[in-house]
Amino acid sequence: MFKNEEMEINLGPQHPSTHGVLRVKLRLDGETVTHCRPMIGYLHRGVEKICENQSFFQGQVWTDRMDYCSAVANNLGWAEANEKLLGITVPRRAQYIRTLLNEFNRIASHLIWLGTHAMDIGALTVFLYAFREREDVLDINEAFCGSRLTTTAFRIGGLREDLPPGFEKMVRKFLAKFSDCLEEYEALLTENRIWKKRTIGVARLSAEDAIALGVTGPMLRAAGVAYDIRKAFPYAAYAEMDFEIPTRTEADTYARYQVRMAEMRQSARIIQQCMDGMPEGPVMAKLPKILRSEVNEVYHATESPKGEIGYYLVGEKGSLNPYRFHVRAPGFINLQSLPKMAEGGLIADVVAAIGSLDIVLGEIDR
Amino acid sequence: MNKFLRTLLPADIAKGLSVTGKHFRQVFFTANRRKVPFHIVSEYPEVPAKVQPRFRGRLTMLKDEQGVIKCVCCLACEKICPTQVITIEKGKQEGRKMPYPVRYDFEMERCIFCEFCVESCGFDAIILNHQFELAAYNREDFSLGTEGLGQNMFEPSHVGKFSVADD
Amino acid sequence: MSEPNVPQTPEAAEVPAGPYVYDYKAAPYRQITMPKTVPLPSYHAYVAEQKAAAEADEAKWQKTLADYETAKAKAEAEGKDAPKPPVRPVPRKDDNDMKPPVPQEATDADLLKLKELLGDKVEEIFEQAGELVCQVKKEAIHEALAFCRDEAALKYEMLADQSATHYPAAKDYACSVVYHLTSISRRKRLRLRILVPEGFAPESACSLYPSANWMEREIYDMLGIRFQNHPDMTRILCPEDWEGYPLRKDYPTVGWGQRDIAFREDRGGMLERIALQKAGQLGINLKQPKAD
Amino acid sequence: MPTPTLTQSIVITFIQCLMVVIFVFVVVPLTVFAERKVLGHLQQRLGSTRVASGHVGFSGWMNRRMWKMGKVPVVSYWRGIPGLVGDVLKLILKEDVIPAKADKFVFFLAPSISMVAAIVVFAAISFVPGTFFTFPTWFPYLGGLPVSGGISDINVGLLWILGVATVGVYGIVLAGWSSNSKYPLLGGLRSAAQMVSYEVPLTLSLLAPVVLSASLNFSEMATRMAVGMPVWALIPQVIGFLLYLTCGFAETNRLPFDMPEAENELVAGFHTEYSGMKFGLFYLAEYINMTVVSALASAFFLGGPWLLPFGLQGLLNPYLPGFLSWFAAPHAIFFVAKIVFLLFTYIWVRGTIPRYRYDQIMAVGWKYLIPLALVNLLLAAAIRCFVV
Repeated sequence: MFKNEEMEINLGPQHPSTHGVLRVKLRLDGETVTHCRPMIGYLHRGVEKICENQSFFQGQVWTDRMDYCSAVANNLGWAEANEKLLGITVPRRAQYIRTLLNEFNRIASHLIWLGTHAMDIGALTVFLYAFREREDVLDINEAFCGSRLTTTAFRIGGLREDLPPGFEKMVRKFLAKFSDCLEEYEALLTENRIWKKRTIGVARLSAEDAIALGVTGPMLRAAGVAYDIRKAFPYAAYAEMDFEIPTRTEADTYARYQVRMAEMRQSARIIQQCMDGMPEGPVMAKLPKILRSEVNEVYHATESPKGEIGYYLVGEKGSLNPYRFHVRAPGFINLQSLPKMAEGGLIADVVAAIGSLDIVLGEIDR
Repeated sequence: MNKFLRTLLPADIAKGLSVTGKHFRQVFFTANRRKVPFHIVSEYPEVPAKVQPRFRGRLTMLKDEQGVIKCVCCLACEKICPTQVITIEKGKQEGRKMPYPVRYDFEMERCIFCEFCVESCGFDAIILNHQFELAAYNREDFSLGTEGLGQNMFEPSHVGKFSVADD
Repeated sequence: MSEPNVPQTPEAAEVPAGPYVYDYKAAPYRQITMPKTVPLPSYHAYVAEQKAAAEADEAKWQKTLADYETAKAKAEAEGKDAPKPPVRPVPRKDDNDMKPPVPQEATDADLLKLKELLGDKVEEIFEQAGELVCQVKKEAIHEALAFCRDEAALKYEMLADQSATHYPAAKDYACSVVYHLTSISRRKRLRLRILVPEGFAPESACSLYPSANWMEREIYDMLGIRFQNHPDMTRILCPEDWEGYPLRKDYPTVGWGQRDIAFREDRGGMLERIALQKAGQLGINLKQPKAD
Repeated sequence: MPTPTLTQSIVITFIQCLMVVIFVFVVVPLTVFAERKVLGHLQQRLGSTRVASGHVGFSGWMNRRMWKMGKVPVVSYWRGIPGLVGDVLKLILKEDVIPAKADKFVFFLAPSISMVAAIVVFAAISFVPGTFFTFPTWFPYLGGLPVSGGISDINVGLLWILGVATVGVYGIVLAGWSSNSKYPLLGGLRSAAQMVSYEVPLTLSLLAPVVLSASLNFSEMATRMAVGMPVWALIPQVIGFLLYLTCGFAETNRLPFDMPEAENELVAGFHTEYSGMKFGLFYLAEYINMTVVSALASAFFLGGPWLLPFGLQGLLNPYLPGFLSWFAAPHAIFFVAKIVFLLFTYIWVRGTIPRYRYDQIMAVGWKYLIPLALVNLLLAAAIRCFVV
């Protein structure tokens, strides 16, 4: 008379909290998830193939459109990988400006994460407050490179232009108010009993599992592994910056929240140092008119807000375009850990887990 | 006991309520005033949006003081464009030594506003202007050029004329 | 704008009303310039190349000298002025910040340790641009990965990235598969590389590094390399019934799945002209009515 | 005062029903509008300013003129109001899609149940103690007859309200089931469990004022509490009040307890498959329920139609002349003001705190709220025995 049956349910591709076109096939026993399988590819545009067929210079616009929430970080990784492939040294001032913009981008990306994650869990207002500050960051992007989201910020060998007039004022204004704003978000979330209940102990991913699954970024640091490429393999001007790597050991959603909030504070600190210690000099290296590569292959990884973004480039002798262009997208690798986090939890925890992953489908599907 | 009391008294929730309540009060009493905007939204079509000086908008061709197109058909922009939206046809014009663009087509619907074309131009013949309201009703309205019906690369009036503020 | 492959702009009457249909069978639907070289960085190859280049240079110089000698002798015999003695050309030095990195001999302890552990299963070790590269035999990749992960002196805990490249111009292999390992505790990176011929299925790294799961699926999806003992060897980004492997060099960049070009209204035929021209540039063959 | 005949009383009741319906259909859209505005302000936005308005008609012309003069339009506060009309029109005119495999009859029935259960509750709520107004003698047929402040001032008003309100859960459960779709089914299941478990602490927390005032009758309770006791139940019953508000949030499926429609997990929960006016009915029912819960809270804990506790009402009560009481009716105004404040609280809370998880809701309900409600009831009894 009674039948015990598991229900299969599709979370996505169109769903309010899968952050794009992610589809997760869930098998439910009541509300408990017994099986979880993420399915991706709905946003696949063949960025790697396109970049292989375009020159070194043109590839940047496609990196903007991979992880559109952190375009500057993608640009930075792309520029540095190309510079490594071609053997270019970048002037120091350009390095500082790159660092500065990258940290602004980290703040913007984390703010988007904070807003959407809080909204997934039901706190509507944090979303708008987070976007309020993100707006200022986008204005700064616009002032520097002319575009807000798809920045195309850097060039191989440095920058296109120096900082615009009035830039420093904008930055200082932002820094002056930012810590107050962070406190505002924290007043709404950190102590809140419901927020704590929804996040503490939810979607745990231990350090061993995280390393085995290749998870990087705040996800890994929330598990207690202080692995940050900015410190481990310093690039741009990070070797000269004084900052900390925030870590937690709980490895749950709340720990990831705390790590990201602390990272935003550290980013503000780095921006302050960049602004104070900005060296004078050119912003572009001396380059030949046409960039031609030698036979070479490089893998260059940088710390994007989501984790380790790596570019694997193969250069052909005398060629104008990369022979192979591969992106190690942090979201792609991090998303592998979703079944590990979600199975055994409730369906609401799947949403929290997806939120704490901070995925952007543009870079996962590429 | 302490924990029990903390559970019973919703101090954390009251803290959150005070933050949102503060913003409510500020916005509620200043919503209709222009001087002290505690709200962060701008009333866009009525109050025009401001862009930064380096903003990358629509591609526009420039003319020199005599009203002659500056472009000399070096095809640099056509080659650098990542999405191949520019098509140029070289030609001759009487009384002009440099080549003259007989046709300069720009398919705006595929343009990604990266400004590579402007960067590659050695003659300062093109710029990206500050126009960002780039909506139109018809697909062909996005094909701009130096010739043809209603296709104008020189003025920002062609697209974006459907703004609410204008009617 | 007069490329050879631009089709003749047809008369207005001849052009079909559209939409243009992409014709698969009628014509070369793609223009793929297959790579002619094998850009696989390798220390041996580099050394050999340098040596060959030096020899060629030397030979050329000798030939120039010989030519000079004969010309000089001839001039002397004819009683004319002697020609100028040749000057050996010095390679031009560019005054810029670009110095492409070249492969260098392996000196890093990790590479030497790997060489020691794996013996003749290692095909090559070298360093380039500060990166450690170790190419192993394709059958030994699992063993090599196991050493990298478990050996106390190596301890590469994380497989950061796995990727593959198609080399259609190579003779005895078709693709290379690279494994980028990261040692979090020792702050080091290492690249393992295998060369895989067509149809060969290398051992999957999933049992050692679970993160290889999706990356190997992606490699299968994009380049068609299957992996043995993989838990779930299915396509990941493309649909399951997709034909071909997009990141192979023989896969067209335009054509398959290209949207048909159809304009609702074409003022003055300009868009049509653009479309035809673009199609010609991109190598799309648009079906046109027969002339008869 | 003449005694009405049966027909006359039926007509009067009909008029009262009409008044309640009008009240509901005025309050609900205004609540929706207020929700947009208040949520907007909480989030440092302006709320709806231009939905289907601000650009058309006279107000549009005026707005444009003012913008051109460089001023923010004075009427900008109300610029979003016509959007409500647009919403209603959209809901009515929208195509009504019924899933192919749905149980058509039940699918149709479910929103009606929700709506009816929500609106019938008002039968026992009295907005004004005693007579609301009297028909003037020249009035045909009904001249000289009094109209009381509630449709039926029955002496088990509370039981009626709780009983009828519980029926509302059927609407949600049936909607979830009959859609024959997975997300609605989950939503329906959640709501069944949630509403049943929160019914208990809700009732228990309402019992405390009943114990204090020793009556189940609505107006009597309010009167006794303001005049006889003479104190608002809020003052001895702070815990009870918070308890009741919490359970009220849960009963009306509002954030933090909006499990059945948890947008970010279940898309739209039980009404995922509903569109058009069927969805509109659910929407209406939710807001009516909010109003009911606020009305009950104001009646039981905030002294109902009385503005001030401790008998101070007597000083303030102006005993307006009869002709003014038609409009001024301060009791009703106080009552509505309290409801409005509580509705504001609803929105305020919605804008501030996150959502519980399903199992946590059940844990909170059974482990914390029910014991607390029992303790609170004991407290009320003690007050009743020893203080009053």
